[in-house]
Amino acid sequence: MDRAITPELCKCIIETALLAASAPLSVSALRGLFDEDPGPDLVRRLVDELRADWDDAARGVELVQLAGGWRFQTRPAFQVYLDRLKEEKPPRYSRAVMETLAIIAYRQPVTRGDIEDIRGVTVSPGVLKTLESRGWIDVVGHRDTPGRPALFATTRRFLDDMGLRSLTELPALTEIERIMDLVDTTQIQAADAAADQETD
Amino acid sequence: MDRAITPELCKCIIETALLAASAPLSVSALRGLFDEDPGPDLVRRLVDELRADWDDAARGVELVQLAGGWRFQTRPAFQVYLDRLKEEKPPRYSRAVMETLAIIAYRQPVTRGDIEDIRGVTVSPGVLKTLESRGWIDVVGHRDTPGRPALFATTRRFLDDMGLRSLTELPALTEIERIMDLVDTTQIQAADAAADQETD
Amino acid sequence: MNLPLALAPVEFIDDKAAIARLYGEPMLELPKDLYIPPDALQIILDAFEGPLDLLLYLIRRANLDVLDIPMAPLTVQYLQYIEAMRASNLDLAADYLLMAAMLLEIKSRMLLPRPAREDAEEADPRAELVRRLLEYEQTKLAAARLDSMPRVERDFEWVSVFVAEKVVERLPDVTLHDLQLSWLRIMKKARLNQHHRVGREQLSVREHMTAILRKLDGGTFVVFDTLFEPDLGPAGVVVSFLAVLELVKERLVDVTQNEAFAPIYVKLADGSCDNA
Repeated sequence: MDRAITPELCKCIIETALLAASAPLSVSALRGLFDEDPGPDLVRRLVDELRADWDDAARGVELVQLAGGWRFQTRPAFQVYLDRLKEEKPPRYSRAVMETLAIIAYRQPVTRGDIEDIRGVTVSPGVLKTLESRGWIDVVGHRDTPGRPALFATTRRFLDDMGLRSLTELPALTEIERIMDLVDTTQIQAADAAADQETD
Repeated sequence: MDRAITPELCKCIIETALLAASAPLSVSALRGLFDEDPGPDLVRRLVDELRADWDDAARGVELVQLAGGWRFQTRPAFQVYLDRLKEEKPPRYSRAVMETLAIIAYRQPVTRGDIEDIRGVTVSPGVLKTLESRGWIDVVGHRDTPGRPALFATTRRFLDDMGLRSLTELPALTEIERIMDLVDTTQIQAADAAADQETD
Repeated sequence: MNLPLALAPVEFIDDKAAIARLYGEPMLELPKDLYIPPDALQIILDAFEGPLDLLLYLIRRANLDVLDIPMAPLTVQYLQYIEAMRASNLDLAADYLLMAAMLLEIKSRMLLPRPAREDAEEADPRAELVRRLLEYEQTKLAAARLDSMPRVERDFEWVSVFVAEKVVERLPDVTLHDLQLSWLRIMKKARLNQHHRVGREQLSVREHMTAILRKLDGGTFVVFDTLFEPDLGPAGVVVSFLAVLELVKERLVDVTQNEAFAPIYVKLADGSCDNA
């Protein structure tokens, strides 16, 4: 039956699989739909066509590429309506949770000690548990120091849930980073000079 | 924003909600999407239009009405493709089942005793039951010998499933015997090894 | 004057509140008679993520340059907050006290006279604090941006339509090739054992034997002629006839004729159809 498959049917099958999937599907996973592999180029072309088709139809759902592959998701503009069907609101995370997540995302892999150093406060176990149970972080190893502390990193699920294809798509740490580079050199010297004046 | 909602947008919102929902949505639930209730008649009409739209587009997904409301679901014809996304390996019949099937196919009608004579081992009832429940063999009579053993033969269904019009299209025995010496024995050994791993 | 109670960490103080200027930047009035209701203090404490956050707030509120922190007024400010919190018997995290100690240490180091040349390379005592403050501020901003990014369940939903599955057991696929291999295996074994001679047989005769047995399935007498399908042509009829003979030979069917030229009837051998 598969033998006489047309690109049209092929596209229809891919669309169906993407609509039904409960996780993003990679191109290679999509190739596995068929008895006879249509090859990566055809699948990639058809997925691109699908994305364009759905965009053109101005639907409330779009096909997006994420770290784990392709997935259909609703457009944010429609959330106001969808929220009305929800019985409970999605969790809002505290600043402690979001800051811990940011540290892990940008500086991974990090230990709990690293996080505490940056935030200047102890990290409650609940914070890490919250992020772990959401599937956004996990332990990727242990640092070879006394106590062998666990090293945390973000997961692919984190990228998928944030609509990212890779960590490089995280918003850049621009301005402050630039200042930080200067801190070690000229600025510190300037500060030195200023400090000398202050100590009168 | 909701106030100036057009029926077109209304339909788009309903479609989005139905695609994102994890359970069937009733007409009254769909009315809850909107700040200002569009009323049951309009919602019902739009859902009907949506169903027709998706049917016309000949997609692999259809909008169906269930007791609990409306739900998008994949068409059964696409299950064969979606099944391939599942990780599980296709099941295989044990060597005993395959050899018994071959004997019945080529030597029918045969009794269990015949099969045992040819295979040189006793045939467990489970083996014949497997083939019977698959609808590939059945009892076509009884041999007039002590015990009146049942005579097994292959069914119409067997031919259909194997893509044969008649038993004469089975690879001929004489041909098999001729090629038997040609077939590199490694192939058989490989098949033997694979079959040995399976249980029946 | 009391501390402003409407504390928001990003809030900046306006110039009017400044009592002095340091390096051209406005300085805050230092609170004298400090009274803050305990519940308000709790709110203040909750509003900050820790000593770094509090320090950063004090610096930003006073519009001070992070890279050139006036240690003396900042330390005073910080200590006053801490004192107010301690006076209210609030459970103050050790992190806040640790930071107070650190600020005092930096301040005292900066007061020490420094030899002119030798320690030109010695770092500013504030350098580590500055680094930590900037790093924390960066983290704060990154967290805010991360939080503002569209996120599943809050800003969008996954689409995952129901998969209509017929609840069928997945059955093994068998190909003709599998069948052939199985047969080859049997024959190979048979050859090795030399127990059984697997002869060549006309397959179509066997097929017709099965077909005839099926026709007789009901157990009743069937007219002999109806067992033959003229459509099959002469060869087919002959094969069907051979099949009947074979069935008779194997005593699978009974053939009866009451008298010469009377219709011939065929019936499954007695009892054959019991379980069929």
